[in-house]
Amino acid sequence: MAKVMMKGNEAIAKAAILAGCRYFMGYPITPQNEVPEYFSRELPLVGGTFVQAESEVAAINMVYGAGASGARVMTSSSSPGIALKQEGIGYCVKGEIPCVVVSMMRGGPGLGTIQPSQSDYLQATRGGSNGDYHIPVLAPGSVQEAVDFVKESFEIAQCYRTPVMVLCDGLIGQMMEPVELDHEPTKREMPDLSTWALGYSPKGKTNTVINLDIDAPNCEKENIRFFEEKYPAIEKNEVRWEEFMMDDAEYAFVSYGTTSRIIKNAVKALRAEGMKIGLVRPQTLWPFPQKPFENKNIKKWIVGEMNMGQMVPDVQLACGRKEDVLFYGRTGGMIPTPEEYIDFVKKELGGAK
Amino acid sequence: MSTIVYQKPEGLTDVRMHYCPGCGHGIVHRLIAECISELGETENTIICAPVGCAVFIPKYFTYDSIQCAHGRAPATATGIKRVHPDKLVLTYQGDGDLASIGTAEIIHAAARGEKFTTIFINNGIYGMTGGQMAPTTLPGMRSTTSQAGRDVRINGNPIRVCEMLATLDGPAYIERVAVDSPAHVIATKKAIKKALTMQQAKKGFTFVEVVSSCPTNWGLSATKAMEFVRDSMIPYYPLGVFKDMEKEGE
Amino acid sequence: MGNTHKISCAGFGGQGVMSMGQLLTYAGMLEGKEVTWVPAYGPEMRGGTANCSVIVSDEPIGSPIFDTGITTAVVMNLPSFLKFVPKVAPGGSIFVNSSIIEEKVQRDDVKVYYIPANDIARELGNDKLLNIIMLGAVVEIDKIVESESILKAFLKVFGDHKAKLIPINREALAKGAEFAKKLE
Amino acid sequence: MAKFTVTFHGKECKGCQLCVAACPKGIIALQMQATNDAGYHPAGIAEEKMDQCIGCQSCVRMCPDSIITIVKND
Repeated sequence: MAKVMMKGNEAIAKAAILAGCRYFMGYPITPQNEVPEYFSRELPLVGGTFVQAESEVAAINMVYGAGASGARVMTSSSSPGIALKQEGIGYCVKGEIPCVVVSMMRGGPGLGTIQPSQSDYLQATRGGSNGDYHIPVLAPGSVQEAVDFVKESFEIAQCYRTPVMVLCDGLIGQMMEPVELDHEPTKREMPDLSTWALGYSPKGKTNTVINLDIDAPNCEKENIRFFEEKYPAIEKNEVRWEEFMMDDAEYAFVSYGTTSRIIKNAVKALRAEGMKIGLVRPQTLWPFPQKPFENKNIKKWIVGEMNMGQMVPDVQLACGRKEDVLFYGRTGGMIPTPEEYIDFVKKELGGAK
Repeated sequence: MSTIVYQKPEGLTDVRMHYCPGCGHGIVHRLIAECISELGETENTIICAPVGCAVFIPKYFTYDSIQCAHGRAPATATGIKRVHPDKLVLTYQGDGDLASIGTAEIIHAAARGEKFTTIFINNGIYGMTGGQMAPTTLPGMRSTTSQAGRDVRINGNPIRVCEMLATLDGPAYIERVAVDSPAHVIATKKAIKKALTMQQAKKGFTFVEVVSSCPTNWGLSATKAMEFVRDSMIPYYPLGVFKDMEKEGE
Repeated sequence: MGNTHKISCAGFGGQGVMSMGQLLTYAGMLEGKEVTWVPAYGPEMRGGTANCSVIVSDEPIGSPIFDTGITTAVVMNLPSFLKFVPKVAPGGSIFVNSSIIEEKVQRDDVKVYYIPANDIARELGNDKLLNIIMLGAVVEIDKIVESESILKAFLKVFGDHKAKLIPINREALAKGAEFAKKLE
Repeated sequence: MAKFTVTFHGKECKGCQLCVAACPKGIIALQMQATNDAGYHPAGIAEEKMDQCIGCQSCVRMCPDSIITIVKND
């Protein structure tokens, strides 16, 4: 397929339809409005259904119902809206309902601002819902990757029967880039719908989606099953990251999404001045990649995000050296420039060594 | 020779319901099962359970079922019915679930004319959490959060859901019934069957409010509680059909 | 860093600055170049300046946004002029819509082209062509893409049903180019 | 033989007496001599009163636990 120019939000919606998504329920919020707009226009053309819900809360609970009915279903929102969806995401986790949630981050807290941000790293990876759980979180760094990751997300969601979040900063949604839409997601084993989905139970059998385990021992047993079986499998099979100019690196940035692109410019500029520096770019934020942080040649890790350092503890844990992790970021909808990172590195590390 | 005049309907499991003695939930559960059985939909039904006493619905019915977040059953049922337009889809909700935390969901599902059926149990109190004031608690009625009786100057007034939903164009059928007497139980069954039949015909949103009792949290015996339904609840929540698209069409 | 064009198109709503950026981006893609297009979005889009940032490059693009270091600035109204002129890199080009901007650029380290786009558009009989006229000047001077690629991109951005508008757009591109050439 | 046989599955009965109140003939009563596993005295109709049953089904309509079966003896 030839490349086409698409705005990130529209590319995400298109990728979802190509991945078999036929149901979308959402609520307007900037900067993701082109996602529901695209679905409202295109889903009916492929026999799908778009519902503009009365709230984000209702939207995620419609997703809960459609996902429980075995459909490929998606919702999208931005930061305050994702906060509202957290309850429903927790229900999808407990009920083991596959669905894809796109989070197009803007500055917070509260109503915050509508400009791009990454200040929902913790909301996504630590969960804003209650209870012990994880959901896979994919963080694309380009419109192309947003397309590819949305397609993968539907496979991951169905395979492990879990909500999957595609976490983007608002810029990914707003920018246009050339994309190829023919990415074939990795085929994964899917549990048969007859074993769990509403409306698919074989005659004489009943499929139920249970959320309340009044029996505490059983509730614990289920939690342990998630943590002993489901989550280790996801950690093993689904973790992704990119290493950029890391072969001989002595210093490394750690960054994802748009910030990682900005930092790539800084890496190239610093390399041109002779500094051996690279970038580790986690593509999944949960599971967080551990392997690249086993690199003992790295003297300092420099975390770069559009927030106040939400990923720092993950990097500290992964590299095991709290004192060697530095942070520079902008917040509240401000986008850092490559120059800011170059200056930060020169100030903190003295430039080329 | 002998013929069975009445026995427990198919659609209900053999699991003993956890409801308190004399609770109306059991009566309404049975009526739902009877109607669905008579309509030949036992193998074709999906029921959405609320948060509240009826949360264990999946144990009591043989239908596919899902436990919904508090108040969100109409949203979840929307998702299900959109995927399975030919299945019979029901939500079963109490007054805290439907008329308090889930007000937005029920109004908008009704306004969209979602083609499922909601059975709304109005007993004027939060049962499962132990007798707190509900949006439908009557003025002057005591609860654990209105211990001197509901004072409308402080707690506001109760909500009459049927009347409110009847202002919308989306619903195809809205009726309020009660289960305080055998005659009213017969009427309740008729209303549920009518709603489900209209769902089968894909007419639109169908809604049956059942005025029921909560003997335990009302502090009354089961029979006295039914008298309270008759003497106090029904005068405030008048029974009747509030919307019938088939009648309007005539 | 190879051949990388960092282009800012700015003006107010209705001047076609967003689509000007998209046409450049699409044309770049059709020529096999790396491209990105980022709008300034939000309240700024309603009143005040609207602008978009375009990169057309021979190598993979890292940051799709840039605050300074602009190689080509197209400014269509006074607020954009005031905002973007200081951000242009030394040696860069500034295309000023002189029909409505009376100010002159007070820098001697940049190339400046004053194009009376509204006037030329009026001569062509279609006020909407002013962004295409500016684009004609831009590609003539800065050689970001071929002007034929812009016309191919035109169909991609606006749809094949707009094919009847190709001749007039071709003319507008040529007029812009011609005017800019005279200024060199 | 009585015209109807009404069977109460006493094991499941919660003794709420809605059937007692509903019976137009007043023939249903809690069986005070019996106690089921849940601690309730189950409802029932004494054998000698069964022939008074008119098969009106009021009891089954009010029973929240679906424990009553009615058979018509022809």
